[in-house]
Amino acid sequence: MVKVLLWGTLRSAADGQAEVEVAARTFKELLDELAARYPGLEPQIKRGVSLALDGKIYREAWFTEIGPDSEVVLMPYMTGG
Amino acid sequence: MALDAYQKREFKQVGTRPNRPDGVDKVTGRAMYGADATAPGMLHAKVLRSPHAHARIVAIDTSAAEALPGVKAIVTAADFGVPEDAFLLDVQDHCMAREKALYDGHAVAAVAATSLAAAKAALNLIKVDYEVLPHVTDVDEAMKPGAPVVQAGRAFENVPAGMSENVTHHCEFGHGDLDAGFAKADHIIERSFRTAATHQGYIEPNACLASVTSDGRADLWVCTQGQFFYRTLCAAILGMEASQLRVTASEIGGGFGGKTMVYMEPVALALSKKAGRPVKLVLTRDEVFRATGPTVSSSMDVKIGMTKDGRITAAQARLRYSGGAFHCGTVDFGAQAAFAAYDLEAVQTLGWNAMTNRPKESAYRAPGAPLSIYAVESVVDELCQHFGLDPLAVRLKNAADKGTKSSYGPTFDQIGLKATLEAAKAHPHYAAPLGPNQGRGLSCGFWFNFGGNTCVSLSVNTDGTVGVTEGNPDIGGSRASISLMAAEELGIPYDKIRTIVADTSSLGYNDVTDGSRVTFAVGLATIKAARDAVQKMCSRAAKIWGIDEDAVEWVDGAAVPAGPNAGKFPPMTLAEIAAVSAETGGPICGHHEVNADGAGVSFGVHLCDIEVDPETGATKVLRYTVFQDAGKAVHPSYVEGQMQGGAVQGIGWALNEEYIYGADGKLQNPGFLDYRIPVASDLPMIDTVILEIPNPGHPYGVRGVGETGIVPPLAAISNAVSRAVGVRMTELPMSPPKLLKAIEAKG
Amino acid sequence: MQYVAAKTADEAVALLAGHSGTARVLAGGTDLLVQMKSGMVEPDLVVDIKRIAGMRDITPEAGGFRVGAAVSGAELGEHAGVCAMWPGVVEGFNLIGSTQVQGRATMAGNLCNASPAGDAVPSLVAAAAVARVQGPNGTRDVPIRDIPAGPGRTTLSKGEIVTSIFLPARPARAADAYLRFIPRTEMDIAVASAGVSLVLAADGTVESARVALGAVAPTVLLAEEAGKVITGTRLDDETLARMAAACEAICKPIDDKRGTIEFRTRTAGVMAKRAARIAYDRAGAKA
Amino acid sequence: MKTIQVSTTINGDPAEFICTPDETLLDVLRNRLGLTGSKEGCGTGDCGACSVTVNGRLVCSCLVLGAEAEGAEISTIEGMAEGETLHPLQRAFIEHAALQCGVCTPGILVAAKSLLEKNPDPTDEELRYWLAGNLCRCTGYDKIIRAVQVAAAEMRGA
Repeated sequence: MVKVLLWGTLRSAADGQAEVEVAARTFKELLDELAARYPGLEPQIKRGVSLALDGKIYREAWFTEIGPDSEVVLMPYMTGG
Repeated sequence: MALDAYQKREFKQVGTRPNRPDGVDKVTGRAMYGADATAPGMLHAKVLRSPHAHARIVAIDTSAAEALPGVKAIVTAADFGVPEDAFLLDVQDHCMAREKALYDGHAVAAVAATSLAAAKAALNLIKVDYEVLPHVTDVDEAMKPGAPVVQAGRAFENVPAGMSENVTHHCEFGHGDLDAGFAKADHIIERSFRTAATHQGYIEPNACLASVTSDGRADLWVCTQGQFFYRTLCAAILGMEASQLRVTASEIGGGFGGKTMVYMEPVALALSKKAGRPVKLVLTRDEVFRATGPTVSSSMDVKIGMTKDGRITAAQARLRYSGGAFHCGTVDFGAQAAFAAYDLEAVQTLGWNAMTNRPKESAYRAPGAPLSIYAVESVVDELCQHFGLDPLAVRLKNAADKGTKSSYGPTFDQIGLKATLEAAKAHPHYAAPLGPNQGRGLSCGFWFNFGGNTCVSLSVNTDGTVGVTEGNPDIGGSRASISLMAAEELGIPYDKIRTIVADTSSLGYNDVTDGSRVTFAVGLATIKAARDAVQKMCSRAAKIWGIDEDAVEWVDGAAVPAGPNAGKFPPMTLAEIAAVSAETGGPICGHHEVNADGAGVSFGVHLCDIEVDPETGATKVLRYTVFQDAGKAVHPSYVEGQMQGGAVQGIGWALNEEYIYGADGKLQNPGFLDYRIPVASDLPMIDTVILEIPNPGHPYGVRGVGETGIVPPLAAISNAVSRAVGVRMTELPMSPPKLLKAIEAKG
Repeated sequence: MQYVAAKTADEAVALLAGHSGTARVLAGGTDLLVQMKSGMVEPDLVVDIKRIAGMRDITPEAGGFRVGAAVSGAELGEHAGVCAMWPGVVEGFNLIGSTQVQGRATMAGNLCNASPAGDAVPSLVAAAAVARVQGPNGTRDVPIRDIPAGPGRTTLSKGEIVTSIFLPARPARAADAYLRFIPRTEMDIAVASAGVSLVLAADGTVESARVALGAVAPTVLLAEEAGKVITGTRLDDETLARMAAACEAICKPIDDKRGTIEFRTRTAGVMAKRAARIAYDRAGAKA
Repeated sequence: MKTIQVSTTINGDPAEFICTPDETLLDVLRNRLGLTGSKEGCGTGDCGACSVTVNGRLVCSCLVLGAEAEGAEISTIEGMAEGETLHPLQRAFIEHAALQCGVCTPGILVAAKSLLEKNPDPTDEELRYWLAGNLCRCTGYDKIIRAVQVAAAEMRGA
């Protein structure tokens, strides 16, 4: 199981939890599982999310492997100027 | 061994300052920018724009204009479809108003004619029947119940019920127990701040040359930060296949984020398609201000608690941003970045975006971050004043470091904030004496940086030279940096390499030049493409020598037999291998494609001294020093250039630049005369101190440097001014009338 | 549109007087071309006066100087005689626009553009300079102050053009100065401004003074009371404060994107007292 | 609109063109003569990107009518280098990284050259005020000021 930290506005879609546990080995599995378990998260996932894995930010990268003790943080999709 | 991970090494070329490859073209006037291209049979286009801030378009009659001699095509929203995708719909609606004109300057029709004079004359003959609607241009007004609704039904699901329909987006970040944190504070300061929208202010107005032929193929020559993204948007809006639209990026006369979005390019293509001739469309400066860029405007509240020895116990920010008449997610970045420089137990940031009757926000260097960090750094500074504490010592005491749980969630890896603060503390600037009416300000700054989709092709020519083909327009010397990294990796001289920026048909997809990504991501892909070519060259040498290719190494630009074969053959240089490439298996090229991650966040600290004329509120920047972590400065001159340019744009934002709207909702200052960007005589030299704390995510340790530099100046200057006049300033820009009023109110 | 480079003033006057549409005089063009670019004005006729003999000359006359209507800021700034006698007039004119604009802009053009914020005008008013106007009915001399009628409007009749500006002679212990307030250091339109011209008595007190204020009323103001306040003094701080107050008392500015009523009024006084100080020191240095 | 025929000298060579009476010198240079090195950043004299000299005077070519150029000697960025030999200012700008996007560079070079012809040894302040009408958004001006001073020193033979 992987613990995923949700930012504040997403928590209401996940029964108020700041952190949820999902069974996933990759980002793709994690996002699919989140969307299936908490349909309220789906619009944001569709619009785009970034994921921080142990402090490193990934914008897409479905197949990035997640270790069981990894820190995973969901973040809005990054852009810049 | 992960080839993309940082490895400590001695650089031979990276870190030197060779001449840029596009230098001679640019100093002789030969470089071709957006407006410099022509095509046979070319028409000239002009855009008709709404004189109203908010109006329903009842009818458009183009018949008289169409009858004017020389007029070859006119388009309105009726010539475009209605995209299903909400993002694309916004992009298209911004290029051409559909049902309503949403801001002063919103395009409502466009004409292509045989001369600019005929196109202008035609605009005067287009009759638009408007039903003028109430408008709102202020973010706080737009959030109030009963405010004029800019666009209905556009709110995301995350917006709490009961808010104005203009509020499209809401976000929240943070961790810890705020109440408990504030209870531990010896003093709490809560202040409200406002910032005006600013424009990227690039000197080259947006320009393009579109050519659509009757067989459905099209070419677009355009000044852009991202030809591939422009292709995606234009092809989608025009219903074209990507392969049929080739977009070539011209030399670009500045962008700073403002040329990451299409404004009139789909219109030029539609006109060309309709007229059956090439169409050139160049915006005037007035149009650039009214209908491209700008940033968000903001209204913010920040509350911070501190102990008397300078430890922050809790921090909260509420950010209200407006990205104009469309949805805008920039407040996310502002909310995430606000407290990134601090190690905090309890922190919360809340953000809202509200639509107003202003042009659609476009990215500008570290979008969203300069504003929220300005507000936070102002309150931190005021707390330091309250307790009589040294502002650098307080920042060091609270500074985020490796292992800090950041205010936006993830735990930081290696970051350079403390080193940057220490460098500022040790610098003579920090200890220099100040005179009367002078103040010193400092601020931390932060930006995420990112990598993104990148594709590089590197070809080894038979004469021993190398071509690098990349897909990102060069806005600040990146061709020089890319060539340097290729030279370093290949072990050949810098001037044996020519790096070019490819059109969309010549290379795989590259994300736009944004997010400070180019030197990081294109550099990474170039290094790996070079390694790919090196591997092939080693293989060719091994075949020539008749040894196993694993027993060949690449040293100083040559294949060298290694292991059991060491010393058996003399080194074979790149030129020697290239010369016989036809005989050994054909052309030698290296490639790399990646969606790069691991850009590594960047911190900076700015120090500035300001003098204020107490009788007029005039400010003078006396001294300015930028400290920033570059990871590794590939071409230090251009790293300094990014730091200096970012600082000066921030100085403009802090002191004089602003979008001024009249009660009628019209932009009052759409020109360089009254939109006051800094001129040479306004400024001192901008000193720079580059720190190099390697980014673990890049083979050479590179971090992006382009954006962080605009983040600290707003607060650094506001803190300096506030200290100089003895009044806390809370609104940007600090133009002289505002400053004099504050000084006189103090008495 | 028709463009004519007139060869004589008579030809220019005849063209302008005889034209029924929108006609404009082209001297430096730094206002006219901007207005044409923005569509503010679409002239049918443009009469270029730069090729008229004498229009680009600076000529000594009656102890002062006559400056042709087409003399650019850069040219005036290079004229040692005018710079020595009327430093404030030169510095006001030379503050208009950039170096590039200085290569073209003219005082007569700045005057006839009739912006309340024109930088050349307050010093000319303070200097009691006189414009020579030629028209269908002959030539007349008009005090600078009487040329602007309001923003964008002059008192010139149809067909009349300013052909030169006369800067009168000065006694030895005299000088002038001009200051304007702008948010940047360059490239802005004055938010408030002041030109001060004064003559010192043998004892170092001010014998006579003229103070003019720009950008604080529809036309440049001659601040007569402010001039009286400093007459007979050595510009001590208390006098300067009273002078600033006298200036503030007559300001009738507008609120706009460049400044508020309050700010313009305040800074007009500050500019006036600072300009007075500079003029005083300059005059003293000559004595 | 009736066109006007104009004879000038541009970068030392005779040049003839026709233009409409309302056409600016900048439009003529860029659209009729193919001299696109002069840039239009504003069209109103506020940015300096179109700087040229007319009879030795630095001007914004967007504020000059093409028709006014009759008999004039005009110098543009295209005439600054002598063949393959760059002007010391051009060389200094490249060597000292005084340009980023480069779109303001032609105007700044023309303006700086014009200053050094009048004043071979300007102070930084004189230089900054002289160049105040040349907007640069990329560099913050620091490296531009340094590069001009390097070129000035070289030209003085220092």
